[in-house]
Amino acid sequence: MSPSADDLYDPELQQSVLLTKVEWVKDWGRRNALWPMAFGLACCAMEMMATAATKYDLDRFGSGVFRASPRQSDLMIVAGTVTHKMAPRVRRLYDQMPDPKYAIAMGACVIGGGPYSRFGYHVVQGVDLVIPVDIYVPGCPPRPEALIDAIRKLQERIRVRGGKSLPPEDHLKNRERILAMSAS
Amino acid sequence: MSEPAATPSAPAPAAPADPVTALAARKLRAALGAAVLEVVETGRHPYVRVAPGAIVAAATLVRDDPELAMDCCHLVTGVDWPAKTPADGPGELEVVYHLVSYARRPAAEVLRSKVKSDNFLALKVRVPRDKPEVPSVMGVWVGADWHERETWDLLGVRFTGRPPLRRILLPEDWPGHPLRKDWEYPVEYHGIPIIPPEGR
Amino acid sequence: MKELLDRLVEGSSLLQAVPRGLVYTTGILLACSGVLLLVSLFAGEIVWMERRISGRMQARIGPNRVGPQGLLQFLADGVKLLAKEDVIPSSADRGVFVIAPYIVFAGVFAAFAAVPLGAGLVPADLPFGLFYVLAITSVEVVGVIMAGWASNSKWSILGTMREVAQVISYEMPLAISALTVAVLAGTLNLTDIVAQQSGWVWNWWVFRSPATFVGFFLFFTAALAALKRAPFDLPEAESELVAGFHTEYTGFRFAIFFLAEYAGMFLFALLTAILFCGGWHLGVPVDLTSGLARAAGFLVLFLKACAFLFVMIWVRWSLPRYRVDKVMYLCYKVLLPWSVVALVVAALQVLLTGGR
Amino acid sequence: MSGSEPVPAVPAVPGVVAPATPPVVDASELSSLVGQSLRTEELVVNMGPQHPSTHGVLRVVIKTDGEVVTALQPHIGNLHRCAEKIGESLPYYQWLPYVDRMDYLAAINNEHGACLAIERLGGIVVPERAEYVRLILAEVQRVASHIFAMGVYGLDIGAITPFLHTFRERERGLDLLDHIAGGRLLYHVVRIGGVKRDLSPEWIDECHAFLDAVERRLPEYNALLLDNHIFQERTCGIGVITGKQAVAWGVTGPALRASGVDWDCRRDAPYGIYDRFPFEVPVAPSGLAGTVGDCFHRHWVRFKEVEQSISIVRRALRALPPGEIMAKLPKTFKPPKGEVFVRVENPRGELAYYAVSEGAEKPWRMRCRGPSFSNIAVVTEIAPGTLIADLVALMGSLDIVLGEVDR
Repeated sequence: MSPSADDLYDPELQQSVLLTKVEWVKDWGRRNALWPMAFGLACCAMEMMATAATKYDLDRFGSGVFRASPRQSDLMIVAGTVTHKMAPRVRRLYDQMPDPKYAIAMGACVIGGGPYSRFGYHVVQGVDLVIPVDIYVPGCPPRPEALIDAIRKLQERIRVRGGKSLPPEDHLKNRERILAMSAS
Repeated sequence: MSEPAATPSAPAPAAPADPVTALAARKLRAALGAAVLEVVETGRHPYVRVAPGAIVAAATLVRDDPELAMDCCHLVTGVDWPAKTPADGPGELEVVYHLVSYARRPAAEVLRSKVKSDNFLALKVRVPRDKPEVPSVMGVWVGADWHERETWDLLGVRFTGRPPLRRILLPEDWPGHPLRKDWEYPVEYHGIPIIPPEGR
Repeated sequence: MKELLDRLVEGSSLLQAVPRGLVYTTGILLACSGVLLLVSLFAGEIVWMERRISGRMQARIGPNRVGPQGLLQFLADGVKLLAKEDVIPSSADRGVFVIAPYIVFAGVFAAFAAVPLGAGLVPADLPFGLFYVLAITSVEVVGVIMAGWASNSKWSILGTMREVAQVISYEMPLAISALTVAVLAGTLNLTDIVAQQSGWVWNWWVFRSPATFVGFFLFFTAALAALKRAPFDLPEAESELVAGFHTEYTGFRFAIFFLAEYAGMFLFALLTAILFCGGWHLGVPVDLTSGLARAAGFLVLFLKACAFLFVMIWVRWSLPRYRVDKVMYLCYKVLLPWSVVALVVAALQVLLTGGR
Repeated sequence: MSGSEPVPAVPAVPGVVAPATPPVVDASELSSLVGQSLRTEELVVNMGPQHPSTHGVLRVVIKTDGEVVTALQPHIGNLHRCAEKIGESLPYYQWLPYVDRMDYLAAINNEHGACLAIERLGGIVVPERAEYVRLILAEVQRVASHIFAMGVYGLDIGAITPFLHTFRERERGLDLLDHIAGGRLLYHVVRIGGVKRDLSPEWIDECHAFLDAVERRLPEYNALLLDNHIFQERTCGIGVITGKQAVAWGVTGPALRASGVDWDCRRDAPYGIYDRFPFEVPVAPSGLAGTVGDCFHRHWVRFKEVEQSISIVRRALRALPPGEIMAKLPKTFKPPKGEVFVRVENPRGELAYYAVSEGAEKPWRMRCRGPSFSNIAVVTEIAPGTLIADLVALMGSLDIVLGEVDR
């Protein structure tokens, strides 16, 4: 859960026009300049490229600047299957991104292992076991329209709930859940 | 599966013998004698099975022979044949070499006659499951390197006489060889929980 | 600048009470901030221009949601970069890492001090303006070396090595081809160079002599390379070196690099217009002394610069990238000899015709 | 970046522990690659798994002397999705969607191969019309895949616009397949015993329009890439794979033909009904520029294959017979005991399936040979001595898909 503005500031402080205005301007910038990391894992990466390319043109929303360096990106679109070999690297890339940062889990594999969740021994059953995830996009692979919708949703979320990124340990609660499931 | 593999029970009547396999079998028998353990010349997947110790000699022969000229190792793979009952011993691991010849051009009449595998040959080797050691053919076809590493990674066939085998697909500390029939799913890998197949 | 301030002080009794030094300092500071603001804003707008033009070239649209036609996109980008976390890698050389962007920034922005934006619209009308501009932009390389070295990242180092080799090499053809104009004009003062190009279009330096005609193309090509624009964008070649020397930079510091890059584009587009294409002269003989005409002159210069910016963008999005050794080949075996030839021809022309 | 070694220590996040990675460079392996010429002051650069030009999650450890690559070691497996284990664990019918996901740029070709293998195993005869539909879809997919590869190669070389231009036409191809299969990228439309959906007359018209569009655009792509001076400087004579090396390493597909080996599975070991559509197999030398086996020729072969595929599809659309599109199959499909090895020509090279049946509902062993697996292995021999920029050009020209390398 991302802390909303109510959790962050006491009500009196929130009355302060200046502070809320500054926060508003910051969030306006954040949501209109979500630079994704050029980070593709598998099939969904092709659809991510299609989203950025001719027909769908993610650049319209200011999100077309795909940065190769995680240091300069705000948004990690985890597109494709995360494997156990790749998981620590995904985490590391996420850690290398500067705050505030967001993650979109694109595709069934990233959400919960997808078609590979049952017999795919090497597939992580959901990237939210590794990094905190803001938005989930189902599909195998999701259509570009779905990814655009996810980015719009993320923008809306930043507008409504502020631009703070999720706490870095957010993924641990999913781990607890899965461990409980396995134990039962 | 320790008995020699029967001709596949094809619905069509017995297909004609595969010319390449027949030729290779003749030449291999002449050169290696008793090391040629089994020859299947008909059916969908003709092959020649040789003793594990003779695989490098057989590979060199089929590569260097001008009539066969199998200059490319298309695929090296393995099949796990565990014993059906514990009394049958440890079972066997089979390594299959699929070879292709680019030097041996398929003649036009061969193509018309619908024999579609004119430049293709399969060699097989069987080793016991508890001591799966096969001499490497990397010296014969350099392209076999990664295929052998993958076979080691997923099936645990140890190839000898080559640069040290390292896992290629899975992480170095992965438990076991997943394509073995008796391999069990881990419950956790480096802190990331794995729900077993039964749980999903 | 000094005359302007003197006139201002004489006109106002309030200002006469203030010490003259303070007036000068404040005036200079105000002028500098004005130029800084103007250039920064325009550099941001170039980013927008680039994204929209590339969109057109690629059958896309480009940013069009933030503000009218996406005009405020660069502001959103800027605000976001300012609000980002400032990461300094633990293995980086902190001090150098922090200073480097400012040096790059200063190198580019200091050059604007001597670039006239219109008749009399120049913060410091240096008699050796051209020399100053070419010299001060070289400082940028120092900043890049510092950035690449201090990042302690391998991609940064590789990018820096490429950048230094490339930019230092290309400064030679750049300066020599600019000298063709200086030799023929007989001055290094940019305002004077523009003043000599008044009147009809054929008075522009690019059309006045074969030497400057060749020099124009050499200058523009070398400027592309000095700016690290495609096809010479090796130092930050994304498909090879991730992001080159600024791989490890985040947020505000990265924004400064970004801004400096685009301000550099604007600078060289202006310089090309000033040196070769008549500056603020329209190409028809009109009087430019009145106040309104001065403003129109500024607009003319601006539009010319935009035309060159468009060519830069056009080239960038059309061509593949050169390889590092081919870039060096192009510099030392093509551009440099030709620019020397152009300079010699210009010098001979001065000798034979007595300067005019 | 994963690419840059010195990064701040990752805060210890409970729950995610990095596995003990092997030493980045195996000294013995590297010295065997470069002989005795190892010098001091060489830079070990870790390229990938997140790097713009590794086409996914390939990780290449390169040793560089300045900009010159002295040795390199590709590390694969970051996308190992256990397709073979899944193949053993599921009935034959259910494995097909996984086949799509191996080479996600050429799903139809993959399905085609897998279906051929399983059909040959079970002795199923596919209706005539289904064979035609398969061929048409496979070739449309090949066109889409090849123009995508051409565009992405431009991206590797540093030209961004060709990529978006090819994407425009590729989108039309994807729309075509979308209309048939209901998915843009992964289709599962070629099924065991036939195809799922039939081609409608409207679809055929659309397909003609798509082919015309691609044909019209090909000169434009060439103006941007193949005929471009800088492109030629970047690719001619770079990353030369000789015919002998290509054969020894098991390189297949356009890369093999670019090395001058005249072999195309569709013509020389025909499957399906490819023998009814004779076509010209493009083989280097092109007579344009460069040396045989270089990056330029790999790109050129792709471009030529697009032309050939367009002609095949046109002829097939004209000859399309009426009839059934699906053979009658039992609910539970149990092929007889036996094994089969099938090769098909995927846009990236020769895709092979080796299936072993024990007469059960599930296969005993399902092995897939991804062409990119062998194609990328050759880099270890070719790349030393080139520049980093050339390495990018070389890997891009091989057009690998990591889903297929790792499976």
